[in-house]
Amino acid sequence: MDEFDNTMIGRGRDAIDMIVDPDTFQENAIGTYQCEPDYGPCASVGTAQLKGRPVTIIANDAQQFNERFPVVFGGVIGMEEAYKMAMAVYHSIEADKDKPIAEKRPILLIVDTPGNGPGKMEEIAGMNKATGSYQLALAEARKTGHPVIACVIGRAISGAFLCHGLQADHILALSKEYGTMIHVMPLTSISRITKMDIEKLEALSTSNPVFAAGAEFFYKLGGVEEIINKVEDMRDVIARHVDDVYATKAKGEFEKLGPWGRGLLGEERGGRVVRLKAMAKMDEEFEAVADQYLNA
Amino acid sequence: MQKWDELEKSSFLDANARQRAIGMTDKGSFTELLGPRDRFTSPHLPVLGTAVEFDDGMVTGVGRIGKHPVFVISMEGKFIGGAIGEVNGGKMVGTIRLAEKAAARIQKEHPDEYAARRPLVVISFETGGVRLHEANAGLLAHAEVMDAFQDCRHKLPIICVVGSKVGCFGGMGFVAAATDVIIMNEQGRIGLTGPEVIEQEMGKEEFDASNKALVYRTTGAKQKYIMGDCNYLVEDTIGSFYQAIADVADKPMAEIEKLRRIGSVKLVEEQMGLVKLVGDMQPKDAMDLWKYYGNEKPEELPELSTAEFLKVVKCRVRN
Amino acid sequence: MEFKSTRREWNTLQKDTLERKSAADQYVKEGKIVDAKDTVALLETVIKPYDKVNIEGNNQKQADFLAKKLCEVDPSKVHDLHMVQSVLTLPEHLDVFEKGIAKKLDMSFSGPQAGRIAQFLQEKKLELGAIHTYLELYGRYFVDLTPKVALVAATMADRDGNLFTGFSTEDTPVIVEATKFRQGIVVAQVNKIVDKLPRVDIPGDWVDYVIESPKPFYIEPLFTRDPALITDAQILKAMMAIKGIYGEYGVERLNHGIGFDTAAIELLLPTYGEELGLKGKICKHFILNPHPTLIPAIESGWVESVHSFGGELGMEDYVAARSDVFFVGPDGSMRSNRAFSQTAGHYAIDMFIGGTLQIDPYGNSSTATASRVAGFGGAPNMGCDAKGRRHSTAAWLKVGDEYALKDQLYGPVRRGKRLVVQIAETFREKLAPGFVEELDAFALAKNAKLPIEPVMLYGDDLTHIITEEGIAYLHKCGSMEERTAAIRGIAGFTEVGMKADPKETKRLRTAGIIKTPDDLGIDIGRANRSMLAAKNVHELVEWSHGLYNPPAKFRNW
Amino acid sequence: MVAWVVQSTGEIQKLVIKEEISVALQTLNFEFQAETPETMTKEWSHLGVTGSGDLEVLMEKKNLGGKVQAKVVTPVKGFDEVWRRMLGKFVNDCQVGDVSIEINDDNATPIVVYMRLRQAWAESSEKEAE
Repeated sequence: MDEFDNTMIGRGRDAIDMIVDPDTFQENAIGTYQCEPDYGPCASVGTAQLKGRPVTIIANDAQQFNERFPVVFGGVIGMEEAYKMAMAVYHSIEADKDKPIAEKRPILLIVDTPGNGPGKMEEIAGMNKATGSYQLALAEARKTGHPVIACVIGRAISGAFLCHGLQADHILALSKEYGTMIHVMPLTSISRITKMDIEKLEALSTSNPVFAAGAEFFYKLGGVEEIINKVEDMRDVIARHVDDVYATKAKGEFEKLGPWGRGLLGEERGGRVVRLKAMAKMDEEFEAVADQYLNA
Repeated sequence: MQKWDELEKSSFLDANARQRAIGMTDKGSFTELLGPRDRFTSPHLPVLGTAVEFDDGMVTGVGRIGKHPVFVISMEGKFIGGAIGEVNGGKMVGTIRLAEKAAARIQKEHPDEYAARRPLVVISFETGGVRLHEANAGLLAHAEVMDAFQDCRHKLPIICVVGSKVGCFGGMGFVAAATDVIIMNEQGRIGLTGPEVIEQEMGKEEFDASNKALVYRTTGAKQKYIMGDCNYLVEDTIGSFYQAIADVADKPMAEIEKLRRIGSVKLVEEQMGLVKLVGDMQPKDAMDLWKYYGNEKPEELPELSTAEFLKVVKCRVRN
Repeated sequence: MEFKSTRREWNTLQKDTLERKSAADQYVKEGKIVDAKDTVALLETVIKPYDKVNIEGNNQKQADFLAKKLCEVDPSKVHDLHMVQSVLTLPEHLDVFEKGIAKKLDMSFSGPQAGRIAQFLQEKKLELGAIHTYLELYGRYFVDLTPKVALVAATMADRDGNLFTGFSTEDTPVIVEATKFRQGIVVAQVNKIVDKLPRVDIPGDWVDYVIESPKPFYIEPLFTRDPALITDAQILKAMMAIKGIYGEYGVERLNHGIGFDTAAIELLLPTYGEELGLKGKICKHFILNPHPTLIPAIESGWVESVHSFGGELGMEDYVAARSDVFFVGPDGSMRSNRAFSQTAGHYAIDMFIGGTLQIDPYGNSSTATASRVAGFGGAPNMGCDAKGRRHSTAAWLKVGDEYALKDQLYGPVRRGKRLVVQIAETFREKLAPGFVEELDAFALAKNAKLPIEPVMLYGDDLTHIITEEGIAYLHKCGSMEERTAAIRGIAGFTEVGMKADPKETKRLRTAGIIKTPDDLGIDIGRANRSMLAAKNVHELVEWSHGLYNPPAKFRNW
Repeated sequence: MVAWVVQSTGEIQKLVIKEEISVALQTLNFEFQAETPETMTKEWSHLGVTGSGDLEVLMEKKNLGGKVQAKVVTPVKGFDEVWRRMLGKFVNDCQVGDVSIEINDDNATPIVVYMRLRQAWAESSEKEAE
């Protein structure tokens, strides 16, 4: 990563410090819940203050490795990490369950992960359940009223991004000058599989962002709400989005947020235009026969 | 198209997505939505020189089991490995949303009969996850599906069916895990990382992807059943899947909730217990766990027929 | 008349061997046992530059440990070897050339290493003697290509060097016999050294050293075809074969080439064959490896005997339990033998049927591609009319009676002809044409400087071609012109087929030289997977009553 | 891919050939007229999957004055004539008329095309399912 002097890759903990109010991050503590200190070491969770408001922090820690699960290091989300992240979310919900939406604590995801644990033990025990449970927890928190903001500071790769990022209300990303990577697969792999020249693929990706790697393409698809051009701005931009999301939820406009909201945004930005037409046509076709299924 | 009665007797594994969709609902009840005649092909494949399909590799529609409307999503593994792109991803999300809206309407129009008329979503997974030709759109669609699942929670059951050659991997692996009920035949597989990638990451000595017996022991239906991750292990006929679905259709939601593996603090704690066991035990092979759960001769389990297996197998006990 | 007597020593070969052996005594532990760790030293001692050396390479079992160790010898001590071996499968078989240990090669089949052979020829790392059929190469072992040192593989040995080759005997007897009785040296790698062998396949007197290899020898389930991958088009061709050839000629004794086409035929015997009433009339005696896809036909009583070139992984218990059908030793395990099976395949069968890559308008067929020196293995031994054959059978006579050239070639005497059948789809996967105006074998001959094009089956031996378009009964053609027209008539939309004259094709149909599925009364609509007696490997296991134990890579449970 | 090529000098040269850059899918359109055409009984029918080496066929009844229109979408280049002949053979063998045929192909061999067309035709002509 020499080419990016100021990259945030591998610096999840630094990012926490740069974002939250100074010296407010209490690791492993969420409400009354206390996470075991050495559990899921490649994820860092806890509570901090953001502009005087408590927030739940869920970040990758690429400097650690999990000695029980040898494929989990460098920011990989293993089973322990995913369940730890899920618990952080569930206990945030629990802590604020009696509070109105305006007081439900924001959940901030600091994203720098290359993937899910690709190991044999992971498959035997069911890695899919671990990442799945974290996503369900985030979806529940979001629908309960917690603002969930993801900020991609480094790598947001494929399934790991799905798990840690794509269930947020809003997704933000540092610009590509920071070496930020958002993709399912690098263009080189796509080139190998489709047997197409990388130059041609690059040319195609400018007009169609659907397979290209990079935050700017996700932006066009509605997958990234806003790109943060200066790392110093992270804190303010995140805080602004927290306010935006509170306001939207206060109006009950949940559908403008989260994955569904990103679909609408994608269409607005001209990135994914066929899916909504397809769904509208499905609705229409169902309506024509609905009676025989709903009132049989 | 084959007659429904013949479909019920035929192999789920060998069937195509449309045959499965028709056969998982009552005779003559299935209406395809956004079928081939709508010609909603992927707009992204042609520029990459890749063949298209009129239904974009996914059959979606609605049928009935008794009075229950059944919203069906059936993936076609023969088309680009069943991978998810913009259009078929949209079809998947659209179908789940239709089910949720239908549930609301039935609540309103037939409040007394909701249990008998409660809709269900049935998803036959046959996919490796994201379609790389339109990877970004495919990825975003996965998140939308999880979002839509959460909206259906406690209202109507989402049933995962895996009985195909491709199995269910990649991002769709955790989508499957997030459903209420999982039904598999012996040939079904669910996982996150495919065997080739594990081999690449860990070396052939640790995991030989060409050793299919090993692959099935790791992610196959019998393993999932022992681990409590598969609720119904059925014979490989479309009719067996239909029967299992019909069984779920009439169960109260509270009972269906008990079939889940993730989705609440309690369930996550339960899974954390399993992860602790695995971390302590460091199993080299799924059979180590089978033995731990009381199967004296784990090596014999793969050889048993489904019926024999169900008779003798000892599974992880869930609280 | 004056007789000139030569004054020379008459036992130099023996002396040389004894010298080498006494130098190698230091490595012998007990009886004939050498420790695996001393293998390289042993080989450096008993092998001298320019020796003819055989590494046992079979279709299945491989002397893989010895092959690996031969690559580790010091090329300054051991070099310019002349490798004489039937099959080159392992990378090590070519590495010895790369490392300068070996120079010359005589072989039969190279499979996965075919590309490298072409490359090495070009780079002059390797001199090619000749590409043989198995029987030719075995023959030459006893004429001018006798190995000085043979590195063979067996399942077990005892301390005295007796070998148990068990299920996969394959080439071992012919290699050892040639080597040992011309004063050579035989080194055997075995999976296990035991006190008592189940049976003796090679007497210990013929073996000089045995080495227990750290891992069992590598074995490939080469003849296993998963029924789940059989296509409708293959089923159509199989129906055509059974009705238009097997049934038509009453073929009782035969060999099946490897591939999905023949696997489909095997799986249609208990269904379509039964429906046609052919049970007991066809497919009674096979010269064939134990194909798992033959299990349903055996179990439903079609097959009386099977003799095998080699074993097939997973079929051990099934074969042992069917000793009425297979050739099984007193110990209960099968005895295969490629030399005998090839002999039987050459003389004692009435039909060979197999696939190919390319057929030209003359009926020559070849599996060669321009950049791969692959060889033929044993197909040409069976895929030809055995000119020395003197016994008759009904099928053989019927083809002979139909043979259009018989009067011109041998007048009024009655003589039969072997059925030699190629089964091919006009286009293979990725739309590679199965019919071409010029075989790639021509380009290969030029590229690799071969004296003759590597043709697998010659046009004059070929009696039938089956494609999805129809069957061409080539032996009924009276001239090259007619034969070419018949081939074009079934070559579909390939460049060869596009040149067909529809009128001529129609005439050939009337004359019974071409028969389409319609002509044969076969409904294309019935050609689907529901015709198969077993649709997947699991069903083969069921047919076998659990005796077939498929290798892990063929399982989906 | 790597290939071996013989030069005029007899030398063999190793050539590294770049895979042909695939461009967009291509669409082929054909029209056929059988001698005594009959149309299908159903309004439309669909069969098959665009799997590797396979194809899907959509047939629709359409008033075309007895003609057949066919549209093929395929990634394979250079087989236009094969498609024309194969579809022509099908139309002629089955005497098809007033039908629009649409095919999505992924490298199907001619026999697979022909078998699928025959199956689709048989299905489109059978009585409505129960």
